[in-house]
Amino acid sequence: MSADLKKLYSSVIKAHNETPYHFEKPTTTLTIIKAYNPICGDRFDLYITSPITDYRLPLTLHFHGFGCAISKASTSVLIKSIEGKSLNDAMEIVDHFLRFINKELRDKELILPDEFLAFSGVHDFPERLECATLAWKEMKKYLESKNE
Amino acid sequence: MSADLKKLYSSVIKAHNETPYHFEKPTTTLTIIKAYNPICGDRFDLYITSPITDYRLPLTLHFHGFGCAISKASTSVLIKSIEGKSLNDAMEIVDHFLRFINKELRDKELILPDEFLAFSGVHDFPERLECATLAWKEMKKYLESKNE
Amino acid sequence: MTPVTNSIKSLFPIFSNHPALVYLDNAATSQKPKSVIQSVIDYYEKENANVHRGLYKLSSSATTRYEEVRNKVAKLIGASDPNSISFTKGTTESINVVAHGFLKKLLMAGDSVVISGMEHHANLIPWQQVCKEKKALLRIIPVDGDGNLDLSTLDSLLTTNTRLLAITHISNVLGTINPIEEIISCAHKKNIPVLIDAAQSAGHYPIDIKNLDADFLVFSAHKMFGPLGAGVLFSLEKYRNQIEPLNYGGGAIKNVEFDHTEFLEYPHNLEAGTPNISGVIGLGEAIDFIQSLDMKSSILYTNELMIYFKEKLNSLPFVKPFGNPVKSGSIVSFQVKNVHPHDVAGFLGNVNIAVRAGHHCAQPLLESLGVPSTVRVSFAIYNTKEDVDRTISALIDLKKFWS
Amino acid sequence: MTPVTNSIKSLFPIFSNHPALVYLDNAATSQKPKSVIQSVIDYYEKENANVHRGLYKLSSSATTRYEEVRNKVAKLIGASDPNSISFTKGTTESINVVAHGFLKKLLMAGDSVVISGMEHHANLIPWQQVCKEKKALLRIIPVDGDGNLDLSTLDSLLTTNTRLLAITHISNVLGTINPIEEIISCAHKKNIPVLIDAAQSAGHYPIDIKNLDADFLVFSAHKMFGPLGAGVLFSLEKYRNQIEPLNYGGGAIKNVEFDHTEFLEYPHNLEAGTPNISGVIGLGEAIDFIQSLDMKSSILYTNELMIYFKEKLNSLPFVKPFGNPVKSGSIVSFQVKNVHPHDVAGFLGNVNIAVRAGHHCAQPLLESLGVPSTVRVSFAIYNTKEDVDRTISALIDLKKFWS
Ligand SMILES: Cc1ncc(COP(=O)(O)O)c(C=O)c1O
Ligand SMILES: Cc1ncc(COP(=O)(O)O)c(C=O)c1O
Repeated sequence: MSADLKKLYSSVIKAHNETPYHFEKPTTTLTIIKAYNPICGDRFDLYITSPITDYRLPLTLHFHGFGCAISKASTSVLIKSIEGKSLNDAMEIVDHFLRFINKELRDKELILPDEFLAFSGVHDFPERLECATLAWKEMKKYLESKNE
Repeated sequence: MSADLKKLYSSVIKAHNETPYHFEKPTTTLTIIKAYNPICGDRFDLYITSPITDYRLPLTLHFHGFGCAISKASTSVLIKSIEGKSLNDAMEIVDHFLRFINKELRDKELILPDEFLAFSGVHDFPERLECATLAWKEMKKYLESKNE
Repeated sequence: MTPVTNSIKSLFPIFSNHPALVYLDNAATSQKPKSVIQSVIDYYEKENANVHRGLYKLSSSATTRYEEVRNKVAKLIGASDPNSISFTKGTTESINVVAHGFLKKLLMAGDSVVISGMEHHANLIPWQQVCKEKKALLRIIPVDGDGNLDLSTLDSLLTTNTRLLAITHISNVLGTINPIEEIISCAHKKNIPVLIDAAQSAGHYPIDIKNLDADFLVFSAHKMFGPLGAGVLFSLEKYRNQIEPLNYGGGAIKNVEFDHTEFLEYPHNLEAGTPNISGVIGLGEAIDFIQSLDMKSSILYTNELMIYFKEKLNSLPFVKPFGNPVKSGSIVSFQVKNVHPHDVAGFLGNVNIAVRAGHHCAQPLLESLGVPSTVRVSFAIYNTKEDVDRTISALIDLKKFWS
Repeated sequence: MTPVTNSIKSLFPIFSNHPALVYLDNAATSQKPKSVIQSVIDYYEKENANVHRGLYKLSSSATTRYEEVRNKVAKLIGASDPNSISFTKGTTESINVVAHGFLKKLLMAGDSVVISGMEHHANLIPWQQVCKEKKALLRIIPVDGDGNLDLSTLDSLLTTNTRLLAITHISNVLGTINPIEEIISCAHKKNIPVLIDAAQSAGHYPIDIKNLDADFLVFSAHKMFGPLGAGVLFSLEKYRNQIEPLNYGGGAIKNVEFDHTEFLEYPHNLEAGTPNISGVIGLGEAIDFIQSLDMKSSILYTNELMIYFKEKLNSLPFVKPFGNPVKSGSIVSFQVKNVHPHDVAGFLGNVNIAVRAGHHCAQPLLESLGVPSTVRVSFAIYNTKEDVDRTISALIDLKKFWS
């Protein structure tokens, strides 16, 4: 079994896949952000349960759905990274992650949290790019709409 | 210029093409047999001007239209060969010509009028088969309908 | 197991170029033998010309060869008339021609079309959309837990208002071979025409239109060792002058004026535009290839592989197989517990084993199986026992990796 | 004349296999350079797999390469968004998609569609049939004796009820290059969308969608050095979500249930079924080939050939040429007096000169020229002055033979 694959399914990703962060359907929700890839069928709902006040995301976010380990772990990391953050900060984090996955970061920007770096294995598996970025791209659209 | 081509455009065919037999639109007609090849645009009308009595074709037939030298000459030869013939004889002639063109005749049947043999060049030009048989095939259908 | 396979494998250039490749995605598309690829090359390098009766040698021979393939296709499926065969770009287009060009005119509000619960989207959405437009009903023959059609429902589903029954010969997800003779005769008793989706069976399983008595039958060249972009629509004579084309254009007409067009007859009226000549010629070559094999031994062989694989699979406690149809082609769907199908396919792909994960364009069937996706393994004649062994051992590695 | 051509000719295998071939039927289909043929072979021998995001390397690279060609096509025609490009099986299908999937919904009784008197059947019959169904009018921009559009009529033909103007960039019979910028701007002043049939121009003449401002533009790969069975539909963004597919099926959907389907967006919603992947990849390679040439010198070169041919032709008293358009591509139509066009083409074919005789799928234009058929000669970059000389001398032989 290849080193590439070990890297793709790093321990961080395996952990997030097995015990995803805030993986539950809240009883009441305000907004559901749908992250759905029709081609492979991955489908996650990201839940916002309380109103955005002071341009800040609620302290707790949840998600639920199904998808491969990469998409599940990446959604889990997303939720964990941005809950409670200001819209601007959240936007910056999301942007950073997407640029990292798309290899658009300059060297000095490459100091990233371990949970981001865990996804570097995707660089060797272009067919998994979609999985790693699915929820992030939808979140980006949502944040943009809130910042307008 | 190839011998094949000389054979294809034999003097008989050239003569029939230049001065086709009974090539005119009669003023009154009873039946028009349409010989039309939509793919190349060849289009001849074969005219029957008087009723078929005693299972015999009228003494004079005409045709008119446009098409390549092969189709025009072959229509001309058709008209000349069958006018005034009994339906049975006409049918036999038409059948014979078609079988000759399609190389279905047995050796001993190969004694044919010169005007038929003039079309043997078509055997080397399969793409001209349609031209040589266009009017003959329509005439065959017509004769069959009359013989029923 | 017959040793013929290694020599067969050598006929497929993809395996010389990828010696380690285990290709188990045959239900998606088959690999192409050298002879088929060569026929496409030869066409472009030696014979390329447009058809429609050009008067120079290249064009007339292109036309002749294109038309000859109708004969070959007709023979392959036991049809007596080459003009029963219309060339399309694939199964999907063939079905859409029947849905839009034939059925739509007949369908009235309240009428119904019957399909099964295991149809590929290509044999579902066209009917669904036409039914929607015409306020007709789409009715579904249910699939039981083993992946068999529940035919006890058939009689009540087929009513005097049923205008068409469309059904797959072999399921592309579970491998189920449906008893289409029985189904067709049931429909015909009520004068309902039947379309058979033979995408998974044509070229691999015997089809004899005369016995079968299907009204329409459709398939794709690319799933039977032929090129992409070519497919077949067979129609019984009685419907041929009732099918309108999806596409209007050149090559399909008798006469055109600004206010009026006279069309050619079936099958030419459906083939407007420059056809995929090289694709059709390659299909002809694929049929020659198929006829050089003994179909019965090929089926026995891929069946053996399938059974061997299923047995091994069943011995793996962490695997959940789907379906266990009474009669099955060489297609198997399963899941690895706690590992998402895409992670399974990705893992296998990483060790050069090509399988497919997803809904296999059959979402409603997967819905009824209660899962959004499965891993699918599908065999062809060039697969080997070793391919199975490698797959099984990769699955064991995968499980280790994930626990 | 630029001597580049002999080296270009050597890039086309058909001419090594048929050294004596004079191929002057380029308007019907072009020959294919080795690089394009090789890309098709490579695809089948090294990369063959179905697209739609398989999770093994072959399939994901097939998907990537297929999608990359959208970029190449977009660049070729100066479109900024690769997703403006939908792949079809050819010009004919592209036009039918717009006719049935877009126009039909908009068209009311009494509305009109405007085309010209020199359209190929592919850019006539689809509009004619939709107009017939909707009781709308098909109105025709007339063609003058020289083969130019009579644009003085345009203003009155385009009314507030005109729903679409569809026009060819270059006539496939007379070679006329129409002033499409002018025509489009005229139509746009009245808010009428315009479809450009670029079958004869794409890849050979510069097209810049941004300047041109066409709403739809269509063409075929096989006429621009690419494979058969692949074509392009370009659509402006504003219409994209208004175009319904001709074909429903797999690969074009978001979600399918028995009673409901959610479709993907343009261009994917129009590409149901397994696409002609090798055809699209070959189209990409054809674009690379085109971009390796200098388009301007190619046009100058084929233009020179065309003019050289026309001059020689005009010196033959037994030849009757058709059309003398103000701006002309490298297509020439003529007749030999007293010899039927098919006999001319047959004679030339016999000495290895491939030309086309017939109505060239433009019966109404031929009708207006007063003839049922012409001989057509059409040039491409691999043709030479010698090809012209051989054709002219064959015509002289022909005349001798027939008198
Ligand atoms: C001007 C024009 N439009 C449309 C077509 C149709 O193209 P295709 O047959 O590739 O669909 C052609 C080619 O024959 C053409 O020359
Ligand atoms: C059962 C079945 N029907 C239809 C299709 C569609 O075939 P194509 O994509 O070649 O049009 C497929 C293949 O994906 C299939 O397996």
